[in-house]
Amino acid sequence: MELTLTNFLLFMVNCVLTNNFIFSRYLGCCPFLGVSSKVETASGMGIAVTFVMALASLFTYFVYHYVLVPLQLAYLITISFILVIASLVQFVEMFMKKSMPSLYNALGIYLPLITTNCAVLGATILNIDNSYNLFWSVMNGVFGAMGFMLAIVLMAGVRERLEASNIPKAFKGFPISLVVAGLMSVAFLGFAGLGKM
Amino acid sequence: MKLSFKGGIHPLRELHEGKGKTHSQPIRDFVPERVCIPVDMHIGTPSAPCVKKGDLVKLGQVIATPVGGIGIPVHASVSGEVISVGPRQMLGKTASTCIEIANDGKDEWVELSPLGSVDSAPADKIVQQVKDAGICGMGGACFPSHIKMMIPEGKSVDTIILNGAECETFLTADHRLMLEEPQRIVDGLRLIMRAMKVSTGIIAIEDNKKDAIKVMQEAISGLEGIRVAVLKTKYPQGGEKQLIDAVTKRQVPSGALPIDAQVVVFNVGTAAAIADAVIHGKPLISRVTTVTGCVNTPSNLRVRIGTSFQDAIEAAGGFSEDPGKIFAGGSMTGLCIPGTEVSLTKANNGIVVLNQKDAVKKQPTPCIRCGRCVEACPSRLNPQFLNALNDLSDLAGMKKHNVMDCTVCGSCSYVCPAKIELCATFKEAKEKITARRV
Amino acid sequence: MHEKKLTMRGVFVNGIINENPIFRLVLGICPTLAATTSATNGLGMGLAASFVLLGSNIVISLLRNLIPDKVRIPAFIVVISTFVTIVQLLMQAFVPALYDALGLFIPLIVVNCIILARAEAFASRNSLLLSAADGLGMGMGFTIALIIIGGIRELLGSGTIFGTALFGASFEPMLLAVMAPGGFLVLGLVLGLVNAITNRINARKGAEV
Amino acid sequence: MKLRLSTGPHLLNRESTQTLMLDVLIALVPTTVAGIYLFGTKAAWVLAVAVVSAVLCEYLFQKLSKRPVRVMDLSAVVTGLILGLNLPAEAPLWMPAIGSAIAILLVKELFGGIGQNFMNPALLARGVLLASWPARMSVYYIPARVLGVTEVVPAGTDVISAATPLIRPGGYQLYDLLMGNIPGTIGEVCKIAILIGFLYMLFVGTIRWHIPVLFVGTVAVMTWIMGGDPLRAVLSGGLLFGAVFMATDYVTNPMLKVGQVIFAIGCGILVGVIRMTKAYPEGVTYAILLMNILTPLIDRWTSRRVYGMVKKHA
Repeated sequence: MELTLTNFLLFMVNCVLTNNFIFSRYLGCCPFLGVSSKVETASGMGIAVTFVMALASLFTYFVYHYVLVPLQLAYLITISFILVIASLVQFVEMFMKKSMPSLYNALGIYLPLITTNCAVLGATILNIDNSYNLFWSVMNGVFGAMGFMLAIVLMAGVRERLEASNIPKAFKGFPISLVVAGLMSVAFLGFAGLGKM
Repeated sequence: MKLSFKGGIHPLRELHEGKGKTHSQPIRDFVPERVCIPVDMHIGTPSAPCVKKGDLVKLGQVIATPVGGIGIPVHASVSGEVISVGPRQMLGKTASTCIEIANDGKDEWVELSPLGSVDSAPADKIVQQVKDAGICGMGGACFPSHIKMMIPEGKSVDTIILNGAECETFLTADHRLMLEEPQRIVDGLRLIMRAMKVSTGIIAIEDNKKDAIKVMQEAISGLEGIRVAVLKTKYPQGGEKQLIDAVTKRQVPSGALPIDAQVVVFNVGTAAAIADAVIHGKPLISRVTTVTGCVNTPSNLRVRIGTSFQDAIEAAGGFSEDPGKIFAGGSMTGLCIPGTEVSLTKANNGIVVLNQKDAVKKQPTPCIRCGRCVEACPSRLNPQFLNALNDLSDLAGMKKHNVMDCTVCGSCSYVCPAKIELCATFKEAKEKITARRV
Repeated sequence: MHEKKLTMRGVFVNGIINENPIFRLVLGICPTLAATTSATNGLGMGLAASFVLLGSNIVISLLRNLIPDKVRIPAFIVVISTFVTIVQLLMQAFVPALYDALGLFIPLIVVNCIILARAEAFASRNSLLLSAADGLGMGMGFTIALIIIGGIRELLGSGTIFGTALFGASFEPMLLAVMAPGGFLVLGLVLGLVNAITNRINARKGAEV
Repeated sequence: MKLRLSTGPHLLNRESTQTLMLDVLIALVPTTVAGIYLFGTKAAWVLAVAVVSAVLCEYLFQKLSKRPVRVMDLSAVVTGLILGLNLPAEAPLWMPAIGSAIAILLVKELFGGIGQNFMNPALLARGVLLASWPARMSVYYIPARVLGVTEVVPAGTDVISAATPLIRPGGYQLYDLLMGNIPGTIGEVCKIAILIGFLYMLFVGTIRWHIPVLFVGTVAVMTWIMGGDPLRAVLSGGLLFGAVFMATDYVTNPMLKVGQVIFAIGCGILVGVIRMTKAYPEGVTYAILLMNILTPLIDRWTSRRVYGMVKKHA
């Protein structure tokens, strides 16, 4: 894909809105449902995911193209990527703790959860599946994570409002959250035509 | 241009704010057979009774002496024999000490000590004279007036506002007073200005009282530094904070007093009482009050302090329908009375009787987020959100979202289509927050 | 229940009913949503995940005394991803159509919370046979849930079940059910219904006791 | 004598949830009448099924879940009617029924009933129908009758489907656009009727002008910037109907005026963008739904200066 402003914008709209990780691709639903009861925590999670996803896209690109492919070990993509992500998260956590304690205090608690966030592994595998080059891989990571962040913050906003609502007992918690996600996803269908003009 | 503030409502528009029945009724004097005067009519420590059962008192005689720094004395509002001194249930939460006097009908004054005319009264003695006359805010606040007239160290005042807005529903007492006795009001204002050394005095009146505006404008003609400000008819235009905002475009800082906006506000009735105290030496023994609603002859009565609600209602022709609710003041902030034996105080500007039908509580339904309350709130709070926080018992959140700035004006409850008792909720929350120091 | 000695049968049934990973524990939402556009896809994903669950539970149970506590999570992940890779290669070879339909979500079984959760909560603490039973039970519970949800979505969205048309030609399928929002909505509604039924059963039990 | 005690205010405004809903219904009368006139009895059936099933769903849910029955507040009637007006007259009758069930059960009652839904029920139902049965929902039908004198040949009893005027701009006279002699859903075609309803609601104070005017204004400006005809953009499709009757839904738009301004402009921009991509014939539904989702955050991030938040004077 050629790097032009139009392409860039379309790619961004496509990642953030049209093919939103949550509402259209079902990636990262566990943290989306689990860490979205307050707007503050949701945005914290969103920022942490953006950070890790960008780095993961970068590192896995190198791992795949400079290690796995030359060694003809491409079938080890799953196992190697998950290890890269797990160690990356560990490393980011240590690094943050040391050099950015304030950021660590804000985001630290979310980091361990990110290893099992399927959006991160999903994004890195998508990069390979779509044969993105380094630039688009990283952009896919960043914008994909921003789509995730948008979704989780919107979700948290609605859930805060639902706090005092008289929801039927059987639907409190996960069921109503899933219904909220479903209704939001209907609205996101409005973006279906965007990003591929 | 009419002066106004942001927010507010126009209550009972279809009923002409409930004032139609009385706004053209001249003030009538009414003297009861018997008065029962509470000693805690003002904010602050209750005064101490200095008469006992059997004593004969004259009109205007001190019957309770001030206690503490901001106290004021209480005076006999009729002449006659003290029948009893003791606790009775009045409007407060607990019983008040009351002095009951049987009227001998003579209206014999004690010896009065006037200070002199508006121009000759010594300025430095006015405040003491006001205190001795037992004057407190007659618009409903009951705050001792002499305290307001003393400017604390480090503060300054450049404007005195006389509150003639009378934005509360049903009330026409101030309206009639301005129409019939403008000179007393203007004299009072000039005395306050002299005592406080302030050169600007503003009489603020809502534009639904065009006749009063005209009369007051005539009364102040030729007087320097005094003017009439015409306000848009809107509730709570007469709320101190809103009034200051509308007239001076200044806001009283959150948690502070009007004096922090360099303004002091007096009710027009208070100014008239101050004029009486200084010029004639008369203490505060009577006031104008509107008796309306389901009574046979809705009236503006000049009643003696301590007159029972029963007597006042009978003076207005008695109940015209089976009463369901009676409150002191207008329908927005009036205080409900448990029975008609309670007494009128210095701050009672009205008595409104509702029939059984109007007294029925409206059942609340769920909030539909229509935003009426947000639009109405003169303190610019978000009542809908505060109510949601209250449903979650989040007092700290309510405090964070400025519930303490709520003036409990009732505008939000009034406009709520879901009939949610927002105002009562906030009042309760404020009390809890103060009590628990959240 | 906690005082009872764990039996293989008990553990197996537990995974299907009492602790059904989807309906009761609400774990592994992503594959549940993504793989339930049809009953067949649900079955495929369920079986693939069951295989990984069974394999990883067995291996982790065997190694449970060898893995140092500090590195147990990375070790679990390595074991799990090995099995995922095996499944991936097997499916690619034998059911390529299904593999293509499930796409990205086959490798993502690695991060399916159910598998890691069972490894951590069960297999690393229990014997080989019990762990195997747990893996099978959880796998079956997962598969059954996926088939139910996939079935509902397929029925609504295409008018078929396992590809067989159930209604006449006049039926106009509700496309939304097989689109992205349909997954969230159907799962949410089914979860709510399961809760409502469970609440009612519990209430009745409580009334009897 | 038994006197009731309470804190003030002791007399309340006459307006209630029911009277507000009634005012909305009154405002919908011209649109409903025009729709039925233009599209004939088929339209009347669609509307009737939508309203009846909405009320029935609400009643049954509240009865079965042992909640207070609130159908008398008329909100279900409003939801049903607005949904019906959003459907093409040729819609099979199971569509308004399913739509109303989705609107009332899934969007409103599941979240706790009136006032608790975070999205406009009728709109979301329309969104679901649009996605589920696109063929039925995005084909519009030429009215069976016309209002006034026009060159447009009414379809009469034979159903003729056509693209919306949005897709074929310039195809219709301004007069026909205003009167509703154009293909479209039952409620959206007659702009005059919508405007009468709008003025009624403004006059009795049901709504304020901000949201509809800013919404429509933003679309007009965006169209103008992109070289289109603003007037036609405004009069085509469901923009006016959406801006007047759906974007103004109290429950799902922001509380503060500043938030409402953001909401309205956001709706306008989204409509402009979605229309630009031509992915759908109409962007209004999704634009409002998307802004509904954003509303809790707008509410959270907007504030106004509370009285007294000033520096203390010296």
